[in-house]
Amino acid sequence: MKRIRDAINGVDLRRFRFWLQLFFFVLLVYGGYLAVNLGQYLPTFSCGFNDAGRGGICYLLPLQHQLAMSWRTLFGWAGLMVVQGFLFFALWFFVLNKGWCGYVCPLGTIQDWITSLRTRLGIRYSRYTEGQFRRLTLIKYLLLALMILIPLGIGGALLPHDMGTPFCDICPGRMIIPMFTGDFSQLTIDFSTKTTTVMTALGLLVTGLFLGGAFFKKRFFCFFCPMSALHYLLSKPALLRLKKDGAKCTRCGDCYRVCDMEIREIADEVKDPRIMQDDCIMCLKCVATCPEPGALKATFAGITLFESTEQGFIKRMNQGHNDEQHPH
Amino acid sequence: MSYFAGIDIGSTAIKAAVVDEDGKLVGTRIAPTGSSFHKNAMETFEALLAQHGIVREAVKFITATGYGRKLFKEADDSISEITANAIGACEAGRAFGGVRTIINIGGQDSKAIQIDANGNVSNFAMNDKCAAGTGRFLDVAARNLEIDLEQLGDYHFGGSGAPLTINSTCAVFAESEIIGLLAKGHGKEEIVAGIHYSIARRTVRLAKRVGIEDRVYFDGGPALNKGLVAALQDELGRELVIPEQPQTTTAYGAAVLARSQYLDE
Amino acid sequence: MNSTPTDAAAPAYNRSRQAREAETLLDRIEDDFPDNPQAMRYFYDLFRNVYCHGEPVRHQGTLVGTTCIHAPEELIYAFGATPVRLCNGSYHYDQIGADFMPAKSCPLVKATLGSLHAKAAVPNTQSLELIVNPTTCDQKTKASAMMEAMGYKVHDLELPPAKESEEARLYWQRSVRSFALRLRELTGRKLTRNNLKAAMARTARAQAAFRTLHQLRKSAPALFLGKDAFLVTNAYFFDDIDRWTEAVEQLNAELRSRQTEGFQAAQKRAPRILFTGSPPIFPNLKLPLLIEEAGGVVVADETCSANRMLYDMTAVDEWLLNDMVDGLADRYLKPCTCPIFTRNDDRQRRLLQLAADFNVDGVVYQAFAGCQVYEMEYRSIADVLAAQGIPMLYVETDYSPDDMGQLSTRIEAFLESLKTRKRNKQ
Amino acid sequence: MKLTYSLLAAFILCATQPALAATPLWWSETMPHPDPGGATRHSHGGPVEIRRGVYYKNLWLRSGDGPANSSHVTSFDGAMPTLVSVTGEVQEIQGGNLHGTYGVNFAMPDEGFYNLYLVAESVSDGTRQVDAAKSEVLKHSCREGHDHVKGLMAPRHLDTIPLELVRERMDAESFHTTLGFGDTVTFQVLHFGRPVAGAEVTLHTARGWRNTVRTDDTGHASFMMIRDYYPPWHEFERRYRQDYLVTAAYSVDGNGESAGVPYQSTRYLASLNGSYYPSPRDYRSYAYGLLLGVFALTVTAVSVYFYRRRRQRRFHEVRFDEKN
Repeated sequence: MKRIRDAINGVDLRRFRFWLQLFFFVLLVYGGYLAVNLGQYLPTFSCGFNDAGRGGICYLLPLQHQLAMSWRTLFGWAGLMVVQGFLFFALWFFVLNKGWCGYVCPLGTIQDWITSLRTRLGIRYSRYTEGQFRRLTLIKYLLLALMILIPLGIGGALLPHDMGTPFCDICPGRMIIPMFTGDFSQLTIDFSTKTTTVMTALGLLVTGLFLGGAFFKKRFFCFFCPMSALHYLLSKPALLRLKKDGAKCTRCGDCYRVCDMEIREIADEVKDPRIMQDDCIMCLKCVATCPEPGALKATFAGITLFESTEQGFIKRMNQGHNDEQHPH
Repeated sequence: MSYFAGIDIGSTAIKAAVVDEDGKLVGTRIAPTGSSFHKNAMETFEALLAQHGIVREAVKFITATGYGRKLFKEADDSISEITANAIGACEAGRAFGGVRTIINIGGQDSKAIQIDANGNVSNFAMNDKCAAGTGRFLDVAARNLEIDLEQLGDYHFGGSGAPLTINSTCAVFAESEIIGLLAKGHGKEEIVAGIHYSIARRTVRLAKRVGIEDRVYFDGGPALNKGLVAALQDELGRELVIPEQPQTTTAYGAAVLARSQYLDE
Repeated sequence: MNSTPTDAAAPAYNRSRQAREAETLLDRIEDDFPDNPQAMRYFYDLFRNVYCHGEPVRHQGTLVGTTCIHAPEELIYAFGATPVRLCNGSYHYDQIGADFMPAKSCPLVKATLGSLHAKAAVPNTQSLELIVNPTTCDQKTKASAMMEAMGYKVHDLELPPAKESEEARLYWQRSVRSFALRLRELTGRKLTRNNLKAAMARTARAQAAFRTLHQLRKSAPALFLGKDAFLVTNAYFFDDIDRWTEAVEQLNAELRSRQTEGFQAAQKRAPRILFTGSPPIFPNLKLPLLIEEAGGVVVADETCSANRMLYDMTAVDEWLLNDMVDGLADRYLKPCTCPIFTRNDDRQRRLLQLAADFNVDGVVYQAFAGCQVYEMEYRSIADVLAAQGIPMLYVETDYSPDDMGQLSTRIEAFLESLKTRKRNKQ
Repeated sequence: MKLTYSLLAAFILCATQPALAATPLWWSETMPHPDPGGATRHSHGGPVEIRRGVYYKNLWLRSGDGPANSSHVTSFDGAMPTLVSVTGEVQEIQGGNLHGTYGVNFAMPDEGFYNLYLVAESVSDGTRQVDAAKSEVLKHSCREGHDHVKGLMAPRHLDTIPLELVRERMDAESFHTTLGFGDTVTFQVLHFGRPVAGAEVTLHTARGWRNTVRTDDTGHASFMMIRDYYPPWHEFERRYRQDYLVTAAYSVDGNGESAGVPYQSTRYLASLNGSYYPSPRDYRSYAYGLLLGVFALTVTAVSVYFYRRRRQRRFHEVRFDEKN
């Protein structure tokens, strides 16, 4: 048992994550070809616009559709459908918590690939200053609010109907994910109405920004993702959890250094054991980079899955070890 | 009848105490340490036995304490004077209704000890290297004022003016300060009172570091100095408990410890 | 310029005062205790060679002196140079250094200055080409100019007085980067990814060995004594890093076999002591030795001559120079529990955790007379420990041997009270 | 505009036409007058009414050559309309007055295509005319999911219908596929279930354009939808739904008697309605899209580059505000 635990805690998380992400990427982007269908309530960016290959649909698409129903319908019988959809979404979410972001989300995976491309080119990453961080981190809540209010406004005939899925319009996933199945049709500007012109143009601007941003900044988009905000609102009862034992923390900041999302609390907070913050993507890099035994851990339904250990840390950080020089 | 002895080899005096099987104090003896303290310690110990008619073989266990404890090879065990002092004060303090804080001013150090109800040390503080606030400080002052150490108490209460302030905490600098004050024509009484308050202030600061609780037990040679006691009570703002023979508390504690250690084994 | 010693004639080290000081202490460490681990032989011999026989410090390339743990040694190694830590523990050099500093100042800084000023000093660092002086406490900061006046090249490695803020972190990262530039200038080499990676691996291996040793000290009853542990970490100051690591790995292996055999290096009841405060640096191992001579055992420490120097390890996300250097900078700043920083809650938490992990009975807090920052932190540490019911002994001392008697009384009384507590608990 | 026009036509026709004319009868989704209660909602199969979660379809019978020249039929007392449900169940349903003219209303509980037929027969000048109006109505709600779609896509016909137009499915057609300008739409003409060669098939667009082709040997006829929508650019509506009507005519010689009236030949006239939309090619631009995307990418990259270059300066200046 202890051996198994040591093996898990000593895992090369980078490699493990790469393969798991690849698996989920294939499942969600090409799963459609293999008759995979996980439904339309997935708490991750399995883009619905990827008609042919999708293995399930991102919940934000049906959510916006549902909310755009006329108020009479929405606040009548169809309201139950919305609630039901939300429950399905929540159930999916509870399993992996924000692990959906760090391990499953195809758009996140694409960003990680872009990051590794940059690393190979030897270009360093950018970080926000703390001031920028504090301001930018609010954007995702704004997007979430708009994503809910705009379709509601349409349902109440207050806004034009062709804004039906406002977030999808500007989501880079809509442009990028279908490309993986050879569908480039989203890379267009729709001049059919003023609204669509503006929204599709915005979408392409965001896509350009996404590609550029993700190159310089690790997990650039996740910072603004309204799905992430929605996740956080539900994260309390989720099964997969990130915990911190503040007493064991030396505040060495190693976890903060490697955090793609630049979450300071992971290093500085020593009182609250429930360390997961709204920006967290549960990639568990922090756990892998913590040299203090048991200071950080990921638990599933109370069972520890993966925790920080000294040996694991040493093994993982042994990148620069020159075997010829020290054949130990 | 078995007896147990404690010998406290301090920097200025050697104190010996003997207790009987029931832990009752049989007798104590005090002698100056001198230069060859091992010889002096043996003499003091033997004199004490002779005084009470105890044969050497009847003493089952000897515990040494004080600075010279390691060198007194005749002892069965040695214990630090802080622990010994704590036990002695705890035992002796029962007569006063129990004590929790001990202030000890010795020849070259001063200590404040906090103990629990069983005489276990829970916290203690000691002056650092410097001799300020110790018996040595009083010695130096008395010599400068050309009065006997025993007279200090009388001088303390003899003055008409307010006690002078002695600023120097260092024994060496205090010496010149005292000479300066004498030169200015201040009375010895005021100076003595000033010295007492100076020591009292330092001692209280030390005691506050360990925390002052319940009755405060004051022992060590300087506890015989009524003036110092008065000054200390003034600074502390509470009464002090002073044993009849304040010098021998530590030796008594060592003897008590010798008994319990012997009985434990 | 009178100080950079050039006399080629080997001085009679074994008759010099500092050699005698070292010799006496080593004899005490070796002979007064039974059951020293076999693997400690390496360290005893090393100290005898370096301190008593004046064997020059082994080094490859340029020898760069450091005066504090904040100087990133990996960078020095990456430039093909060798770091040597100059912090000195000798009373002899303390007295020489007293000429440079006010009377009430830190003996460590005085001794360091004294050894730099002295001719034929031990450890023998005659070919020192640069001294990196991190601006930690006031006394070290001011020592820069004095070292320069002695004719040494000094690099002031600017350290911020706080470590929480983003500004401090960036400031420090920038300091470390300029230090790398200075090293490039000094060595004429270029910093490459592979060199730095290899340098970091070397240090990481040493740290891993240290951590194993550290964890072995959790074992109760103790497997070996704190005086040996301090000797091991003190050797890291000047020993060849790979040789040192191998020696520690051997020691670890021996201790592991001791563990399986159920060996006890101290009595079962021996109070387990956590040592904190001003660093014991050879030959000033006065306090740890007194503790262990009085029957205690130092099982853990929180000092910059041991744990704080080696415990915290560097993490890197992307093995690019930029990230590696920043990672190094972070490792030397963020986890540091030195009292020079504005807040000390990290130190409080670290002490509590060490006390819990190592099943500690009491804490001994050494403050060098004149080391104000430790003196000032005394109260807050005492309060935190008292709140957790951990007894602490605060000892203010220096390098002089004249307070040994007084100290031993206090330490014995402290250990006696710990033993009583332990008995009462059972 | 269109509506007024058809209303006018309806008025004229109602006044002058007692029975059936030579023009085809066809089913239409267009109401005889504007939706009074706003009860209809858009769905993937066109306007529907939803009552307690069930979709209901309204279709009106119209008569005339193409959507532009047709009128609603006020009353009809021939045979009852026949509805073929998704499950293949054939049933007669009751038609009647629906918002003023003749129409039907039926429920569509299942996902898929419903076929509605109306067959009428009359004889004039010795020619029997058989009208077979057909409408193929899709019921689809995305809430039902999309898994089952493939099995429901295939077009169906009834062998009992004298002449029937069947729209062939386009490549990769799904419930969401719409017909746009420039798309080719193919019909097959069946005479009691058998393909008819040489039948005249005519496509009428909403604005009155028409084109006639003859079916080939397999009974197929294809049309390319023409662009039929020219609004000012700012009024362009991507979802602008227009109706087309396709008719097939086929004559057979042969004597017979219908309701006591003899005839020498029979003319079969089949109709099928449908809808089409502007083509995405008309309003979607890759060029601008890529331009904008690349622009954003370049701006990001360049600004990061310059930001980093600026950061290399030794320190940032601290400035004070001199005002006040």
